[in-house]
Amino acid sequence: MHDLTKIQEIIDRAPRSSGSLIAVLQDIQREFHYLPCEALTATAKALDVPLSKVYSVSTFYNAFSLTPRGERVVRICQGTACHIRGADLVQEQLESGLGIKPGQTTADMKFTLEVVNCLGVCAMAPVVVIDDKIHGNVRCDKAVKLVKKD
Amino acid sequence: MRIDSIDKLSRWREECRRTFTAPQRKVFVCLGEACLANGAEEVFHEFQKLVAERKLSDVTVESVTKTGCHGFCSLGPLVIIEPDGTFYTKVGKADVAKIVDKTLAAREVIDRLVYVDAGTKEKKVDYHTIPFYARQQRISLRNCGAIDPHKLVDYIAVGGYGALAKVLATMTPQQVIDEITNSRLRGRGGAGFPTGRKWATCAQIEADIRYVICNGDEGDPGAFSDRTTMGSDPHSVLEGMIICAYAVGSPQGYIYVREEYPLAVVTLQKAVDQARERGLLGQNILGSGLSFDIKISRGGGAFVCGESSALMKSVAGDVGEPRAKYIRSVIKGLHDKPTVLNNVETFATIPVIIERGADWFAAIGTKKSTGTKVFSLAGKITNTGLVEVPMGITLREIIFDIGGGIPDGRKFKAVQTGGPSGGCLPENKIDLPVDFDTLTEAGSMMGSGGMVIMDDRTCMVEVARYFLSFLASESCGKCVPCREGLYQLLQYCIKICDGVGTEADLAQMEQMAKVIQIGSLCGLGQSGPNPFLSTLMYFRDEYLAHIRDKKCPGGVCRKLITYTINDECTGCMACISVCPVIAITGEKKKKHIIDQALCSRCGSCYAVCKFDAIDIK
Amino acid sequence: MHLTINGKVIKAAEGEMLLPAIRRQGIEIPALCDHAAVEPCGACRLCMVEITRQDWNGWRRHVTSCLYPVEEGLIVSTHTPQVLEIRRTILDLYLARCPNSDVIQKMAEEYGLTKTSYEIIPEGDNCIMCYACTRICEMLGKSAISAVQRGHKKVISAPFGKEPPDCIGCLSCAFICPTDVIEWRDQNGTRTIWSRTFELISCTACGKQILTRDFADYLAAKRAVPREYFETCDDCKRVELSRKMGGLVDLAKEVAL
Amino acid sequence: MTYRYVVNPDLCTGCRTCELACAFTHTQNQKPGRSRIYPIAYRPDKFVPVTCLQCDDAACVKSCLFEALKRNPTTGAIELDKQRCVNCRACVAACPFGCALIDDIHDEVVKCDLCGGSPACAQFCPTKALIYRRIA
Repeated sequence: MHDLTKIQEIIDRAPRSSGSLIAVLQDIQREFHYLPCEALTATAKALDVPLSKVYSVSTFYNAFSLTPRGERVVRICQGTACHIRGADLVQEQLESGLGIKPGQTTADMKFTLEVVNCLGVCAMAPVVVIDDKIHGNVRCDKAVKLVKKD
Repeated sequence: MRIDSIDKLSRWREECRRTFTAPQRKVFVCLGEACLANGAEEVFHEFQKLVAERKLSDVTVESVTKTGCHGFCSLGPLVIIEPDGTFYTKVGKADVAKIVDKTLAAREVIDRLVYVDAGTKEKKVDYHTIPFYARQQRISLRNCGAIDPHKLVDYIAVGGYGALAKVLATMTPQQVIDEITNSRLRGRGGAGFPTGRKWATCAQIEADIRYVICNGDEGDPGAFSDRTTMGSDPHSVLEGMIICAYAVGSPQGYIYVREEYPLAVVTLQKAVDQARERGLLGQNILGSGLSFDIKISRGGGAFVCGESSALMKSVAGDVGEPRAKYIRSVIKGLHDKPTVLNNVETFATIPVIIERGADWFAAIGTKKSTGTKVFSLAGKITNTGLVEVPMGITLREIIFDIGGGIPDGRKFKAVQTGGPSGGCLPENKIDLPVDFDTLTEAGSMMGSGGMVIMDDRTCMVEVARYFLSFLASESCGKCVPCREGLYQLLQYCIKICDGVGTEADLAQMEQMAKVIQIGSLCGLGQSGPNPFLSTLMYFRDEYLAHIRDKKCPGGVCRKLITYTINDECTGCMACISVCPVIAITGEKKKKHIIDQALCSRCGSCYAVCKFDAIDIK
Repeated sequence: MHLTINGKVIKAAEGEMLLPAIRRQGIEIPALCDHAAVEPCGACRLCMVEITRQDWNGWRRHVTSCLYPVEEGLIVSTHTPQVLEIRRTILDLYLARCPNSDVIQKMAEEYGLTKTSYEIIPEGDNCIMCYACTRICEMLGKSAISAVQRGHKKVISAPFGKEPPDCIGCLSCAFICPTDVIEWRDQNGTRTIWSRTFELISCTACGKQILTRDFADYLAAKRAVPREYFETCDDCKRVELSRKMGGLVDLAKEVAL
Repeated sequence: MTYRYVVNPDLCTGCRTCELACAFTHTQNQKPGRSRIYPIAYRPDKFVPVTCLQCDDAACVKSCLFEALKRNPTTGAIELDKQRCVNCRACVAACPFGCALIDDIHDEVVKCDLCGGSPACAQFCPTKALIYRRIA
């Protein structure tokens, strides 16, 4: 079970209107690295928004995840520039190195692999972001080492 | 201290200017995203530490300034020493002591850190002489890399909020609209709608409230100019929005920023707080009676939210599904109220137009596309980064003169402009002038200014596949042509990449592409087939090579290529260690062999080989 | 206000959309997501027509008639070759997604299609994503179900794919669905829909069941319909009425005597 | 001009002509509809023709969440807009007199609409137990 008071605290910070929905979900996502079911229910109630809408919003936007994520989130950029400069190879190496596909989390809950569309750091393509640290010019043979080392 | 009159602002500006220009010499450390990722933060702290220790006569701790993105992202971390313009590239923490002791203390240039032109091998110390900078004319990016984005005083020192003061003191809302209309500024978000006309329409509609929204949802992969502006010069965006609010009569504005740009979100929020504290936002701005406030609205990561009606739904906290815009959003926008939506670059340009006049601005660029445009250069190009150039400049000038051409001695093949909604232009279109109409006529578009350059090792069919797969997964799913059509188009494209496509498929694809263009509800679907249609228009032979000859001329499509090892192989084992399917065998210092039955054709070996020993056929 | 539809000048009311104005002329236009009870949404794109105006100098555009308000002087063509091609392609795409839907098959046949030219989508069912169900649910004030995910993966679902807490079992979604894809079942005094089971109110006199307790409670609360009205079925209420009226007749006679 | 639909149970013989008239008037696709009127025996030989009373503060109108039931200002009848009706049956359950009905043949909800101003039941009633007359 999650810290319901923490969830409530986050909700209470935002104005009580349906317009705050995305912002509240983003804050919850930032705190828990995913959106726990009870958080969605609490948000719906507090902002007086139908639960179905909260669920729609949380499945529509890429920023939200409804399943718990690993300790470390590895995001591989698949923007055009990264794609042209071999992001596919890096992704494959990471997939085989971690044994998971994008969107999945390793069984030991250590790593989650995600694909993002563009982080705007195209000058350093291909780019891998581990937690919030950007790694540029990632060579496919170094990608797994990079993830496992730090 | 609240600045509650225009007089007070002038006095404060003098004060800011004195502080800003006090140090005789200044060290600017670029803290843009790319430089940051390469350790610019450490470089900055090292400078602060060492400068404090050394106690130089003309360089103090105040001289060390962190700035937003300077634009030349491929060479970061960048350090610029003014007023000489000394430009150091790829500066590491270890280099700082040397710079302080030699360049700062003894005015010696450190050769190793100086920019070397990739083509001519010429060294350039002063960045003003580097072609990448020399050919630019910076209006929207005027302060990027020149001020600390977190310091409002810096923005004030370089003349910030001067345009706002001018507007409030000397112009009526109608005069502001006229000035923007006369500048013939067109929206920088992509479609190029005349900004003045948009503002005028919004101001005319009877309504109890109007909104101003800044679109910072730079969703086009490969474009990063708005991120830079928001993160490096946030106040110019705010100033543009306040001027707009005055012109159309709006009390509330929103800036919609992508969550993928966390630094921009933080910087903008800080800027809004600072402006509010000083009375540049909120009630009775500069004592003029104008009240306007701005909220930052973070996007949730959906490309479709760059579309105006979807963006407005997202601002309102809803799923970003567009609506049919038979009634335009300037008339019925956010909460069904008249809304001006412009993008970051447009707003950042406004203050300059106001200060220097519509005629000055309209004289730049071409007749129908006035002013300058920021382009993000990325992909297979030597100088990746941001450039701002007058409209009408040719693609060749941007890519070869400013961008430094294609690296690794490879050949230019195509440039992709306008993001997923744009198109790919081939070499014979490279002398086209870059403006809204010419690009659209050529089957591409300006978009938000992304330019991804592709060399001869790029497969255009695969590029189309990439964009279709991007768009199919970013489609909101509301209307059928986009949801089902783009998906089916992608399936055909995959078939062709796999070498099992037919010419009949191609005909069917063209037919459905046209229906998707006409039949889709919003811009995403209507422009969704563009990457396919433009690659087909200019690279039909590549499609046919995949279909008829089962060959991928770019050497990319896995089912149509083979990797083999040639005699250049030194037996370094690098490829063996990287091969994910263990298809390469061999001993140290002996030529390796790829087992074609096992090879998955991923290209990892090719990517790591330092000796050009891997052939692709 | 006057506009021209397929060459004939017709009258229409300000604020009206094109689709009803066209249909009033007896012109058939296919539409799957259109329903009078809910706001138009433009999802199915089948009602597309071509429009132009005298002052557009030959420029034409295609719009969904369900969402385009009538305009003075508008010239509408409802069955141009291009319009027909758009409709045919859309139906073709639908056939790939919902190959087993009778409604789609019938419509597609009218446009000369017997089977799809595309690969059939394995995970497809008969849902055409017209949003009729979610719109009607929102309109009645519950929004128990919604469209989730996006793009090609978009489906209509209850929150978390589980029993929807806001559902009242009214069946409006199932009844409005043009392709009858929402499953429900009444048995042993209960109704099951969206995997949630509701208690049906049994007539106190005969046991006949019409609606769920939750629906009755909702109507009583929201629309101030006396709650006791729902306890008896329509058949028994008619008999009751006849008795009351008969009683009055008898009473009148007694008084007269 | 105002008309009123008047029922005189005393004259009703329970012949059910009204039912037939109603069903045939509401024929769709060559199939007669469900009758909106029923003579019901409240005693073995005594009948009352039961049909919609077009109540002033009608429960059916209140219960319809989609505004499909509206009063026709000319005839005074509460009419069902079939385009808007979703078939949710709220009105069937809500009507205190059981006069909104489910037509199983056409799978829809039906109620008396006074035939748009000339009710067939009254026209065909042989004993004038049902009359539709001008009152002003």
